[in-house]
Amino acid sequence: MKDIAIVAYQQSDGVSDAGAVNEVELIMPVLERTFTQARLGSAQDVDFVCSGSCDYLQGAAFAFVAGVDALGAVPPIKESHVEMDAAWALYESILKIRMGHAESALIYGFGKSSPGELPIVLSQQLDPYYLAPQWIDSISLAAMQARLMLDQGLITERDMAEVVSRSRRNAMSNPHAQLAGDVSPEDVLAQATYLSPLRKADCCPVSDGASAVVIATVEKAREWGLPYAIISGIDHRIETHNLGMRDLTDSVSTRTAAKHAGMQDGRVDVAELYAPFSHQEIILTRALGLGAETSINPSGGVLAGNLMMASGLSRIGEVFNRIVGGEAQRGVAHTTSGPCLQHNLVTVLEKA
Amino acid sequence: MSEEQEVVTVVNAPVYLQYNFTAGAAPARFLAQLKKGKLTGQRRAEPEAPVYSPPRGSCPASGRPTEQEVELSDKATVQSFTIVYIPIPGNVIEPPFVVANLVADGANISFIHLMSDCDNSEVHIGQRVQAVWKPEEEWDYSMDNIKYFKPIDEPDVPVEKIGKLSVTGQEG
Amino acid sequence: MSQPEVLNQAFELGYTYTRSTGPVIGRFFTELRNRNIVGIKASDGRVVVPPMEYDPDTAEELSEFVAVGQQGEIVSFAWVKEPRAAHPMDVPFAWAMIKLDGADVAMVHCVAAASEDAIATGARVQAVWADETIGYITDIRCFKLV
Amino acid sequence: MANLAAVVGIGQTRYTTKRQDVSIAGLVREAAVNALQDADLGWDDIDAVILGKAPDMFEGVIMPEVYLTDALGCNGKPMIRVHTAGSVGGSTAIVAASHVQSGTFKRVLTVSFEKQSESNAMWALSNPQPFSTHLNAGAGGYFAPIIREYMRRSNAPKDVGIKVAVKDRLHGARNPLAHLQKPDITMQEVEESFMLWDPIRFLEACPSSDGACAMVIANEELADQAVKQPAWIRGVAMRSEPTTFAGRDEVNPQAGRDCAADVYKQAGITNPRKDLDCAEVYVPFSWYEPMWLENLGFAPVGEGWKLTMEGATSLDEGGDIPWNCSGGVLSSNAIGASGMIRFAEAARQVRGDAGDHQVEGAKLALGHAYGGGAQFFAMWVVGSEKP
Repeated sequence: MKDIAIVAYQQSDGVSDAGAVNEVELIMPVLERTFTQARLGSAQDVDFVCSGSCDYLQGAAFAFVAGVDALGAVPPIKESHVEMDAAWALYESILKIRMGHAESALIYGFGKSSPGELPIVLSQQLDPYYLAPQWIDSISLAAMQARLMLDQGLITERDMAEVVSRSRRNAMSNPHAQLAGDVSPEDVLAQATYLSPLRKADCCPVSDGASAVVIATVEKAREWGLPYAIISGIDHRIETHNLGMRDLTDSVSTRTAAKHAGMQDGRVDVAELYAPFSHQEIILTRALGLGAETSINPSGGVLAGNLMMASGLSRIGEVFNRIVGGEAQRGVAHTTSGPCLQHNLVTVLEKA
Repeated sequence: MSEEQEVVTVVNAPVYLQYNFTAGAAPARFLAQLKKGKLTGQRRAEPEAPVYSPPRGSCPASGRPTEQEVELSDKATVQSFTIVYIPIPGNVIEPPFVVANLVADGANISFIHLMSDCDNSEVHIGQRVQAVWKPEEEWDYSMDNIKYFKPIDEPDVPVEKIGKLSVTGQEG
Repeated sequence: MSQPEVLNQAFELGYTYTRSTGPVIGRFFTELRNRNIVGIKASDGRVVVPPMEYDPDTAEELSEFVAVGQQGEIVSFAWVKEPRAAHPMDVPFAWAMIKLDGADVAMVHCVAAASEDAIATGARVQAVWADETIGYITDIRCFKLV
Repeated sequence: MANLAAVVGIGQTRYTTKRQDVSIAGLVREAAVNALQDADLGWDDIDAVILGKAPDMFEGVIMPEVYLTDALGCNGKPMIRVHTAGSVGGSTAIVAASHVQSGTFKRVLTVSFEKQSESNAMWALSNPQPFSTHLNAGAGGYFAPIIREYMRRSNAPKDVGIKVAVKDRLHGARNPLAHLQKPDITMQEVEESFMLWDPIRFLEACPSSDGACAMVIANEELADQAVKQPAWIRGVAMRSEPTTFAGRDEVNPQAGRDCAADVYKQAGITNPRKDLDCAEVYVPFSWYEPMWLENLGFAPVGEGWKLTMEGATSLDEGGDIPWNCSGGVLSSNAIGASGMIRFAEAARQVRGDAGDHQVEGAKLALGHAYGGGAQFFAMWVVGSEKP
């Protein structure tokens, strides 16, 4: 199969409320920076465009249609959309390149979550007969997952606090982070519980924003003369929708996806994990078998800012940044969807 | 079988979500001008760039922001229309009513609005219309400040000129 | 160019959906209306409550209903200090994974408890029925500690 | 270049106003099981599932793949959800095909659905947004002015739309799955049906249906071993343009023309009317048949209506290029599935498996879907023979 590379990645600043900015206005500046980085004029200069968004974040159907207005799609372009995190839009784009129908693609994800009550909005992705009518918010589900781990002695509250502390400190060097600071585990543990056993700091913030990536065949990347990182593997897996039938203390689908993405074939210098809750980072780290040689979430991860529908794509972009920045040779990016890590996508990136 | 014993086959699931909608920057500028009784459009900051009204933030053909504001006339031309015979859910307007795609003088794109004070059977493509505004004290951040458009006594605009008139209308 | 103002307006996105249940969910709801709880037997023999229509492992249709108890044990829980407007209770409560007697798989429902200290993993709970049962998941108003 | 891929199984539900006997999962499942049975395969034979549907607000279930995992046997497999407005069924089939054409998977299941009865299609589409004029009279209100402009440009006789409405319902009467069963429909009945959005009459508009459609798509090796004639994918194309922009031709959108040119080139088609045996084209309002006849190059601009009036697109009149033999969107419209139904019905034709609406000897067929403000297009060409 063709080698495919990432050549550009941009993200907007994570903000809790983007205010008077609509979807197009959220996307345009990010795309402009992406085009500059990839030395492209517009979306006309790539062969395929794919995006990820969710209508319910802002409460209006066809959110992605507004996104097309940011592309300069005249003359018409080859374009598609997933109602998922844009990391799956990247997956779709990779298939398009592998089948020979494109040599390059622009992928973007965006979400303005601030207008709604996100944890309650997300309750409506649960079983529509048994769970959605109870309005079980996403944070409560994660809290039950955390307690399972605490009860079984798989983690301690201090382990969770350490995840938060590292995220805040790492985020200090991430200009787009929403939450950053020199926060110690003790500082976190001193906080009262929010949705017990979770503290507020264990939960990602709600953010508005967008991110974008440009991928291309390695031949094209070379032709463009751009620094790039190779996508050496990508795979995703979903699990049963019945939370009671899953082992919530583990992430089987993440492990399966990592295996199919070939993660085990080499050292992992950096990992960006889409863990909206601190204990989930530990689940993922263990499921992926990551050890001390791996720098986890150097960007701060989504605890530093969670751009719904873009965060998964951003994880891939952040690993790309570490590789082209010379800090890492090989890295893994993880994306999740659904409650308590139900659906997981793993991407392996390598230095060219 | 008594009602109690009947098997459940259908349930009602109320799904009500609350949002705090924020207009985008470009629409907010447009709406602020409407509140003052002015119809505006926006375009890329280039002399020949097309004028969009209502603006949504980008010039969709180019994907660039519409950074320049342009004042429009409240006279417009019928680009096309439909006569609606069924009620719109949640709207008080009684059918049949005319919903027209109108291009304001000075703009290059149509918006939809009501046409009234007219014989529905005489509405036609190229027809000239003008806004009928609500009383000033009722003006809000809304296109509904214009109650509807009504025909005016001006010659029809040839089809190839629709969407290309300047703010001074057919004279310009 | 005029200055943009931030224009906000609250709105409700809401519809009452009419959901047809199909035979499995319909049977569960019918039993709830009669204040009974049933589960369904999965391909590996585990009893799943509420009953799933399709087996997660084999993808086969499931059809063997099993009556389960109205009491069970808390497998895990989250303590909601500040209930949200959409939540079923307006005083602090818990969401819990509850394994009913006779079931092998936990279900998620709310549990009424006086305080966080009063509730624990492993605690026994009992279903509390709504005053009027209509054949819906909320017929179980909540679980209470026993 | 792309690996070969073919449709080896097709399954549909019947289409109807309300499927009150099944859950959402049950509806989707029914089409999937039918497709597996048609291919003589089981759940273990499927490597990945590609799901498509229109806005989540139709059923009020956000990202429904999360809940539909078990109904579609996905536990432990890849599952992806496509949404490209009304064209989604077609786009989903294309994304599914890319799973195989890329060489990444051997055999995948793709499913699309809508259970519109759970809500109401028009409500979801005309949900009033703050700060906007609430004049959105549904899809018909949007497309009626565009049809009016087509009528002006083409000078077509007033009864072209009526003729299409009759023709597609007569086709639908041959298809037991079709929602509307109107074997006795007449031009007069259509003409006398009440006006909704002038010039669109009630019987010139599509119904609102519940339903699902599924296909199994396999690689060359597995398709060669298929139990039934495979429908070989000869070309796939998608195009998008903004909803509105200055100078946009809404009647004959560039995106549709470009998309058709792309898919024809891949399939080696130079004269679609001559080279194709039939087409399943997304015609939710009757006048869109003549409009798309022109947009897709079956007729010169301004003359699409002539094909309709000559009976060229009618199976009953022995037309040379029958369109929508299944009854089309005018006979069944489960929005999220409608595009995939077009793609699947094109495949049924070249598999020689279209029952009473079979075009005899069909070897090459077009499947077409569009969405949004006629701005998103998805098309494929399928053939009975390997490319």
